[in-house]
Formats: sequence, structure tokens, C-alpha cells
Amino acid sequence: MITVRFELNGEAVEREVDPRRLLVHFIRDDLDLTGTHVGCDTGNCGACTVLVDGEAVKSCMLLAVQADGTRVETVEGLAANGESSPLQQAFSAAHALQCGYCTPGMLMSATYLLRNNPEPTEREIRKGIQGNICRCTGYVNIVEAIQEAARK
Amino acid sequence: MKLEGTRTLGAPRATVWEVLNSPQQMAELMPGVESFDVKDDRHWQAHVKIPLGLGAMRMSMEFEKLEEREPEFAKLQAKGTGVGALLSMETSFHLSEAGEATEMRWEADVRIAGPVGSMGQRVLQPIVNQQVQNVLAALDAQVQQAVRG
Amino acid sequence: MTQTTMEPLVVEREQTKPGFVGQSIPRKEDRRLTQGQGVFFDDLKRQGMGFIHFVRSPYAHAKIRSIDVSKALALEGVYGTLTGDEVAIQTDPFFELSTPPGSEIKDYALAVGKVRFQGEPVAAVAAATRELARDAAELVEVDYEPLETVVEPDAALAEGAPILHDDAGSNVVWSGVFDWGDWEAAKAEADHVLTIDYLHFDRFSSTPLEMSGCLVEYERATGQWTLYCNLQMPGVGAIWMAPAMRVGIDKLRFVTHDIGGGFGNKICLHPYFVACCLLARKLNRPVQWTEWRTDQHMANSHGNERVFREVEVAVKADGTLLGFSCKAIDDCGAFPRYEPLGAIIWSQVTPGLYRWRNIRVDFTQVCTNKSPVGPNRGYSRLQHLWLTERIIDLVAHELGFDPVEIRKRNYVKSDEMPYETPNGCVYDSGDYARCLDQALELVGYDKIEERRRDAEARGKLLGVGIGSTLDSGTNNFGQSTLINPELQFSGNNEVATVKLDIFGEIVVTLGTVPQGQGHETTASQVVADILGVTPEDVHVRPGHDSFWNSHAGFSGTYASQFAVTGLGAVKGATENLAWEIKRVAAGVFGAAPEDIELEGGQARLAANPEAAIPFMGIGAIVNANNAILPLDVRDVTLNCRYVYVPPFQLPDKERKFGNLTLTYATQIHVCVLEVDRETGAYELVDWAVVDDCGTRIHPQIVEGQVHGAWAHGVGAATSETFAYDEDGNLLTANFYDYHVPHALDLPPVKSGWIESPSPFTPFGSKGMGEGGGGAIHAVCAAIQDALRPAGKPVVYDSHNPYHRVWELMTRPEESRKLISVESR
Amino acid sequence: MLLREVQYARPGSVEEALQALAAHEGARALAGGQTLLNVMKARAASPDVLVDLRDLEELRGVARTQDGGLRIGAMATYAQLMREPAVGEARPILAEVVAQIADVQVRNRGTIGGNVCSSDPTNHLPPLAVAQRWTMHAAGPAGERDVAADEFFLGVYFTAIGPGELLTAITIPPGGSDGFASVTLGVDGTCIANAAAQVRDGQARIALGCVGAVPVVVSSPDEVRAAAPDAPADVHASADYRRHLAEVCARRALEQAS
Repeated sequence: MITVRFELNGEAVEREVDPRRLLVHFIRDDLDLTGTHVGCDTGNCGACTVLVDGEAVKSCMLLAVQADGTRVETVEGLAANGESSPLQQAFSAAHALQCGYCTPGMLMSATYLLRNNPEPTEREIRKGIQGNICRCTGYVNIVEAIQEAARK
Repeated sequence: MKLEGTRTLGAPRATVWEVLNSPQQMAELMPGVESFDVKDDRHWQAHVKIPLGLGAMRMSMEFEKLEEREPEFAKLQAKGTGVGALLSMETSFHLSEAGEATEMRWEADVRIAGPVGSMGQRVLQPIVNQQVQNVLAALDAQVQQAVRG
Repeated sequence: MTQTTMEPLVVEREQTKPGFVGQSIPRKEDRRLTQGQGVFFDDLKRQGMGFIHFVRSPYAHAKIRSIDVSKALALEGVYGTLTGDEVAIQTDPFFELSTPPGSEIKDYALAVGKVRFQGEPVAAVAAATRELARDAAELVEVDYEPLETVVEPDAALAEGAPILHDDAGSNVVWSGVFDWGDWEAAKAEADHVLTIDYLHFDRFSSTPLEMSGCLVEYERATGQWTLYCNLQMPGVGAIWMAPAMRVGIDKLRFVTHDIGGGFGNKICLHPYFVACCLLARKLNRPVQWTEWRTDQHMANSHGNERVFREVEVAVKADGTLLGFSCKAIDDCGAFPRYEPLGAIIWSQVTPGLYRWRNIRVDFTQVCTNKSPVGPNRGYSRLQHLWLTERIIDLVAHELGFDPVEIRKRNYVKSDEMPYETPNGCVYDSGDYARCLDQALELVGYDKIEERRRDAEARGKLLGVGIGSTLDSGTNNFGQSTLINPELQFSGNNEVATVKLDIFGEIVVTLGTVPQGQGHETTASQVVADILGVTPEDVHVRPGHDSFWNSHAGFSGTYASQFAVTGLGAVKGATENLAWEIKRVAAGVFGAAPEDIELEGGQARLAANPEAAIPFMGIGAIVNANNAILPLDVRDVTLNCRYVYVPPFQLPDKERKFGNLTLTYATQIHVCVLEVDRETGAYELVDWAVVDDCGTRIHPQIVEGQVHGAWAHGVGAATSETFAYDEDGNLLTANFYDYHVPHALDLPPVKSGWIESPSPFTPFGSKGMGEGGGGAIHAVCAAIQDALRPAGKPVVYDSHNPYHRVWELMTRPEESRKLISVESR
Repeated sequence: MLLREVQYARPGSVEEALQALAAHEGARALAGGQTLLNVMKARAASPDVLVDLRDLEELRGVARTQDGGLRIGAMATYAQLMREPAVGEARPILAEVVAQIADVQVRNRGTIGGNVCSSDPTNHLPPLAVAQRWTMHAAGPAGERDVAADEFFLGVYFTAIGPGELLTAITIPPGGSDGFASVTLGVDGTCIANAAAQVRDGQARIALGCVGAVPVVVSSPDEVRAAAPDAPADVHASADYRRHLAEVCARRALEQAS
């Protein structure tokens, strides 16, 4: 077991963790933040996307111990005091989610995109969410929601 | 996956035959053998660790000699388990005299069963090819050593 | 209107005032799902819970000589194991739907004595953590004796083929001939007979992003199992599981909340769930199982793979289609499970969108050493619709007809609706030609030749393709008796319960099991309109719970039916509640219920709106203050359960004839793509889809379903396939090789709609989630069109990755061998 | 998803990293982890110890060399290479190619060193490295040594970086003109075939990926078929089709470079 300390959605976390445990399982099973999802076992689907030190990463391709000393943001951190962010609101308004399973990862990738590129083109949006698989929407309304959020 | 080839080995046929039919010498041919047990003259078992840059791939291999016609033909079966995959390989080789040297014609039918996971097909075939080349190179070396005595 | 042999189904619809139905209101589900507060089964935890990992067969076909779990049990943190031997003692084989030989197949929760596909579970291990469970699973030693493998359906039927199920004695599950009209006469009357030797509909699935699984609690005192899970059809799951487990059906409580996509792939989970239940009982602790992606690809339901042979088509000189005949060989993988229902379900759309009256299909379903199939978005109809579309396009291609004109000539016309098909199904409404025109306009079809020339200048071959499909919704389960006359299934049902609580809250309980279709939202629209409140005033419970007693035998979310059955039940229950509220208010005011109107959360006298009781008052009176009620109103419960039963009759088993579904939505796709002449790689450059699902309850949700069905179709046509090698190894066991389209792979899509209200349903709406696979054919047709200059190859497969396109364009003569025309 | 047991070390310097690698035969360097952790999830390869290079800031630098080439630390991520002005100036093709690798998340973690060291035949960078004659700088118990790209790739998941060694940096010589072409599974997806080309002093050098265990070098697209006898067949391409695609990629890469 190794001690990890990091900042999770603005709060300090300190835990013992088995070095083999992936960050996604640590977040879900040990820290009980279940908004971050698992959709594959090969790092392809992006449902587990979180931000580590401001960068979008797949939390299934990172050991929990590698998060030591970092700042981690998950979907639970997007809504300040329960108030949905403009991006979250845009996802709802544009019907950019159906089952909602890919949504947390998609929102984290989109958050990362908009922080670094506040006025993305459609192509840039698509490139920005290429690492996130959605099986419900064909991405049509997701792209529209991100465009809409960028306009605001 | 069927592989085949011909290789000329610089040694008399009897020498080559001896190398190919000695389980201990065979063990030397294979990459990453950690342990090798001869159960009887037709069955052997080996634990191998195929060295890959990303970390070793461990397999447990069982060999069975299926057929032999000294000094020209032999057929072996190998079955490996581990890494969530099963490897089965049937290899046969024909030895013929080519002057001082020996010509070896070999065939291998390699089957890999099981969820090979993210490694996938795209890399397995090159890995198998690569291991076969390693075995042939090692065979060359063994034969040379046998010649030198 | 054509003559129909069925009794009229037409529903009288009263004029309703404009309300929430028809509006795209914000979805109730979205807040929790966008904030990471959704409740998916894997989010749940219990004290002392064991994690299950299945030991799966690496072989596609092998005898199990022995299983040794001792090393696994010796590992610290392992709670226990389960093997096929235990399963065979503690359970009976699952009920089979088929007649012999398929009925003789023995299907258990774990492999018993033999494995029949790669990934088949042979043992299960439960341990304290997910990691330990997998460690322990690796320590289970299984001694296999490999057997000869059969992966191709033709090979499975051949003399001397390895037999999967010795009990059945054959690889055939079911076979039968469907013969409607007079095919021989049609053939004799034809000016051209087109023959296609081989068409192949490929194997894929919708691969929902959330894996299957459950958390099971067992209560010793009562023998009660509770399964927190994502089973999308619990009613049928219980019918499979309870008898096999030798318990009453109420001993299995299914609870679902949010589900991360289902698409039919979460219907056949019963073998896994039984294993989990047995372990929960054996270990006396909660257990949970979450499938892994690789497991899902290897061993969860695949879509049905189907080969069509000896396809013959009778065509008149003017392009009128008279009929077709073919052999269909459906490959259901190692176990039938939901099958052989697929052997009949295609016949809901027997003629596709076309007016041909003479159709003969010789259908055989066969087992192979591949993953079992199960319903998959467009289940069994998309294979057949693809066939009808392939026929139309190949007739046009070979005989020189325009693909648009030949469709319009042969489409069922809007003024022929309701239209009875040759096998007695009734197409309720629609205007296919108008949908096609609109789709063509959206891609600028009149300018297509210019674009073709432009592409050519860039070294690309441009192609345009049409896929026109039907989405048949609301099954008549009586169709199962056309497969097996002994089965006691017919009709359909769905339940909703609407209550007014003591403090005036309106609570809706559905029988359905939503997986993203927005049922909470659309149900609230219906309720709000009837009760005179807003959707925010209506609480719809998320998910499903058997203990709510708000479900029936066919409850679930599948087969494009919620807008009809689910909302039909909601409407019925709400109307009953409204009547009870009016009776209570009338009792208080000494008026007649007819004098009461519901508005703004109040029941009031229509003639004197000042005289009003808020719903809170009504709830309080009935629940806590009922002594003030007149005696004749005291039967009121304000808790109204309603079962919607569509107006079906038993089909005619002899003729395999009858109305098999209530509604038929339409989806028409036009695809434009460009093929790289040098590589066979192609890019989708434009796409239009026009949908007609009758009255739309929530247009945005409808459009979302259209987008989703489109994306699944594109994936299946281009890069999603479950491919096996000759030894039965799955070659696409993960998202590397099974490539699901991502945002860069899909072009922006232009979608349009028309509304042809169904005369048979409560709102004029039609079920529409599945889409019929129109996108798959649109890609095939566009490739065929694009490759015309490359020797007119025949697109014979539903799945066309780059390498196949390359083969088609470099060796057109190979595929052209598959087709011939006899003209008289 | 569930790895075998593994130990974890987090050295603070290259020296410490080398000590950690030398201390266990089964130790492996963990850079971005975007391949290694995946292979470990499949339990295909299972190192005993992971030596995490995250704190080795000295392995992240990107700078122009005096002769106008580039020296890139092995831990430079793809995302970093896309942003680095030095890359854009000296070898824009590198930024173009890494932008095609996988997706945003992977590019944020994946490193140039990891890409070449994993030596997956479908990777983008091995053919580029060979075509452009990169030099790999390795540190090990016996000191530092340089390996030419030609001698670096030994097989699938197998390079000249031996046990106990660490790839620290890569030098890319000053450019000729470059090209890269691929046919991928989906837009910017896994390569079915790829080729990198460099033309320098009128001499073309083309390296093909995907057709063998290691990049195959040819000087003209016409040589591709003969040079790739063992092109693998898989569900995406037969051996023959893959050779054909390799030839097309070679031609396109060369065209871009010319």
C-alpha cells in the first residue's frame, strides 16, 4: 500500500492505495465518486475522462498512485453548489445525452477543450471529443451543445 | 497461421538430427526458458518467459513428439497456456543432405486461442514470426556448436 | 384503403387542447446525469460484497475434462467459487422457445461438460476486490479437450459437421417455409428474373457503453433475491430464471435505475444472473458482477448474422416488382436463448416498403461456435429490410432503372394506408415517397452529378445510396406461435400507475425499463396535460422495481413501443386518476364529476372556478380525512394502475398470417460517400435522414433516436464487425479492432421529418427507437453506385470495410459471378 | 482493467531511476503509460516493478540543436510536441504526425519515448524515426550510449533499450523535406498501413510501418512489395492488401516530401 495525497474537486484527499489500482477504480470504489464511468478495458471509450492538473486524461490509463500531488477534477466538480455549468446546461438544452453514461467523460473532454480553445470550430470540437465514444447520439447534438456553450 | 521455410545448416544431417531431437538442446533454442522438464522421451514441459520490452510474457509449454523417421522427418506439437491465451503449434521438419550441409525444410501451424486482449492480432503475427526467426538463429548456433564439438 | 382481413383497430381520438405533448421540454433525467449523480448498478455498494469474475473458455468448442478451483480458493480474500457441476445440480436448463430439434438444447448458467463458444463462462469466482477476483479466476484450472469447430452457418448445416448440442442431434434450431401469394405464378409472369446467389448480413452489436451486470442480495429468511441490475426486459428474464432456479417468480425482484444503453443487448442476461444468484445464496453475502468490454464482445448477445441464398426476383419490364423468393440461413451462435423468435420477427416487415405480393422464404436457423445472439436494435427486421433494399438496388443496377424511380414505383402509396401486407400485417400510415423526396432534397440530389465530376477530378469515386426502412413497433407476441404452436404467448401489455399522494404530489410508476429514451420526461408531459398541471409537478420514478407491482408480463423497454404501450398505459392510468379526483371534488361540492375541471393543480367547478380544491386537499381528504366523503366516493384510492393492451388477435398459424405489430414508422436515409480509387478507403461526405413516426410526443427525443439509429447503422456498415477465425477466435474482442465511429468518423447529418399519425394508437404516435437499419443499406448502395465505373461490382455484404471495397473494385468479376438476369 | 500485483517506484532523478531499474529484473520504466498500462490490463505483460519517470523534469525538454536539428526529452508528450515552437520550426511533420495519434487524452499523457520504446508495429513514430534517422540516447548502468534508429527497433514491444537501461532523449537531425501518410481505422485511428519519407540531397528514404515487426526501409515505392514479404494479415487487411496500402502510403509520403 502506498499513501497518495491529492486535491479532488478542490478538497484534499489522503488514502492508502494498492499500487496496481487504476485511478478510475480508486475514484469510484474507494472515494465513492461514481460519476466517472468505465466503458471499456482498453482505454478507447473515454467514459472515465477526468482532468489531472488541468489536462484531460483517461483515468483507466493512470494508476491511482500517479495522481499523487496532483489536482484532479471529475464531473462532480463541474456544478458549483449544485448549479449546472453553462456546458452542462447546454448538454441538456441540446439533448446531447440519452442514457447519460458517456456524458461525464464527454463533459470533461469538452470542459478541457473550451478552457484551452474558447471558440472552437466544428472540426476542432469533433477532434476534441474523438476520444469519447457515445453510442446513443451520433454526436450530432453533443457537437451542437459544445458550440452553444462556447457562444455563451 | 501457417509458416514455412527452408534453411541450410552447415553440418551433417546426423548432427542436425541429434540437436533437433535432444530435448535439452531444444530447450536452448527457445527464447526465455526458465525451467525445462523431460517427462519421458516423447513429452517435455517448459516454463518460458518471452522477453518483450514491455515486460515478459510468461507461458507454460507442453511438448509432445508426434512422429519421427530418423534421420529425415519429425513432427512436434507444442501447447502453451498463459496470458489469457492458448498457443498451439504443430511443427514438422524434413532434413535432406545437401553435400556437406543439411537442408532443413520446416512447416509450422500456429494457432492462438483466447482473448488476446489489447495485444490483438495486429502484433501477434509479427511476434510469432520474430520468435521463429530467433529459434532458427539459435538452431544455427547450436548446430555450429555441435560441429565444433 | 385496401381490404383488410383484420378487425378495425382504429382508435377514436378526441380533440385535445394544446399542451405539453408535442413540445421538446427539458428532460427530467438530465440534471442528475450531467452532474455525475446518475445511479447505475455498478455505482452501488454493500457491506461485505463479493466481486464476481467469470472464468471463460479460450476455446470455441471443447469438452471440459475437469475443473480444479482449489488454488483459487486458497487465495486470501476469495469468498468462493461456482462451477458448471453445481449449476447442473441446483438448476434446470432454461426454457427453450423452439420446437425440435432446437427445443432439445440444454442451456445452463455455466457450461456443463462442454464449451461451445469462446468466452463461455465455465466457472465463477467471488472475492473481496475486483482485482482479487480476477487473480483467483486465473488460478482456476480447467482441463479442456478441444473439439472440431464450426463457425460458418453453411458448414454447420453440412453433412458430417461437428454437432454443438448432442441432445438436439443437429445444428439446426428451427426451420420453416413462409409462402405468401403465388411465387411461381409471379415468376412466370415476370419479364425479368434476377438471381443473386449470395448475400450476407454481418454480425455486430450495438455494444452499449455501460457493461451488463448486477448486484444481488439474497435473504435467507424468505428465499428472496433482489437484483439491482440493468436487465432491460425483467418480465421475460424472470420467466427464464425462476423455473430454472425452481422458485416462484416473485422470489426474483428486479430493480433498475439508470441504464447506460441497452439496444436489446441487455435482454439475455439470465445465464449470468442465475450464476450470481446461486453464488449470493452459497456465500450468504451480496455479490456483484460487472462484465468487462472484452467479455461483452466475446460472450454477450451479438446481432443475428444471416445468409441469403438463391434469391430470385420477379420484375416486369416497367420495373414493377412482383415478388421474390430466397433461402435464409440465420446463424444464432452457440445457444438460441431469445431465438428462434428472430425466425419470425423479420416477417413483421415481409415486403419492406414495397407492394410486391408474392414472397417465399425458406428459413433455417442454425447454431455455430460463436457467441449467442440476442435482440439488437432493429432485431431480425433489419436483416430482412436490408435484403429487400439490396434486391431493389440490384434490380435497378442490373436492369438499368433509376434507384429513386424504381422505389417510388414500388413503394406502398400513402393513399393505400392502412395497407395489409401479403402476410396480414397492417401498415398503419406513412408517405414513403414524400420522405424520400425530402431526404434527396436535403443532400441536394439535383446537383449530384456535378459533385460526382468534382470528386472524380480529385481521384475519388462519388456514390449516392438510399436506405428505406420501416421500424415496426408494439409486437403481437402471438407471432411466437408461428414458430412453436404450443407457446402460450399473444398480444402485448404495459403498465403504469399514477397516484396522488397525501400532500398532493403526483407520482408516476412505469413498468418500462428506460435506458436513455427519456421516459420520465415524456410520461410527465402526458400526465401534465391530463391533470392540468406542468411536467415539473409530476414525479416519475426513475427505473423499474418488480416490487412496485406496476408491470406485466411483457413489461420492458424494447422493440420500439414506449410511445404506444408505455404512454398508452400512462394515459389510461392518468385518466382514471383524473376521474377519481373529479369524483372526490364533486362529492365535496355536491356536484357531478362531469362538472369538475382540473386546472392549475386544482379541481374546480367548471361553472364557478372560484370553487376549487387544490390537489393537496384532494390527497389529504382521501388519505387522511375521508369521513367527510360521501359513501359512494369511498372506493377512490387515488392510486390508479392501468394495463394498456393493444388490440391484437391471434395470428393464423397455418398460413403464418396475421397482424404482428401495431405501428410502422419510416426512416429514409440518403448517403453520399467518396471512395479513394487507390486504396478503397472511403469517406462519408453527406447524409440526410427523414423520419416519420406519426405524432411526435417530444420531437427532440425523436430526433435523438434517429441520430442514434443512424450512427449504429453507419458503424455496422463500415467498421463494426464480430469477425471470427476458423478456430472460433473472436478477432474483434475490444474497441481497438471493433471500431465504433467517433465524432470525426461521422459527418454532420441533416435530418427531416414528416408526421403521418397512426390511426391505431392513443396519441397517433408510433414506436420508433430502432430505425430499421436504413443507414446500413444506404452505405452499401452508395458504395455500389460509386464503384459503377470500376466494373460494376455487386455489393453482397452488409459490412464493407476498406479491404472489401478494394476487393470489389479490383476484382469486380468475382462479385459479378453472384448475379444473373434472365430476360424474356 | 485489473492489473496483476505490481510495485511502484518514483525516482527523483535519472540516476535513481537507473538504480531502481537495475534493482529488479522485472522492472520497467513507466512514462505516459498509454500502452504499457493497457498491456498490463490485458495481463499480457506483467512487470514486477513500475519505475515512474514523472518527476524527471530533465527528460521533458525540447530544444533546437546547434546544427538546426532537435533534441527532445523522452518524456515529452505528444501534446507538448504539438505546442513547442521549436518543433514547428525545425520539423513541423513531427507535430503533424503526433496530432494524429489516438485522441486528446492519450496525447496529453503519451510520450515520444514511450511511442518508440513500445515498438508496436502500428505506431506512428517508428517509421518517422527510421526515415529521419533519429538518434536515441540511452542511459544505463554502463553509462550513456547512442543508438541509431536503424538499430533501435528489434521487434514487437522490443527495442535496443536493454534491461536496466533508459531512453533519455532523442535527437532528430536537421531536416530534409518530410512526408507521412497512413490509412487508418477511422479518422486518425490505428494505422492499417503507414509510411514516412524523407528526401535529402535528392535521396529518398522511406520507412514503412505495419508491414513487419519493425519499420522496413525502401528508397522507392516500387520496392515496397518485395521489401515486405511478411506483412501480417488481420481482420482489417490481408497481407497483400496491406502491402498495397504500404505502397500507396509510400508514394504519398514521398510526394509530400518531394
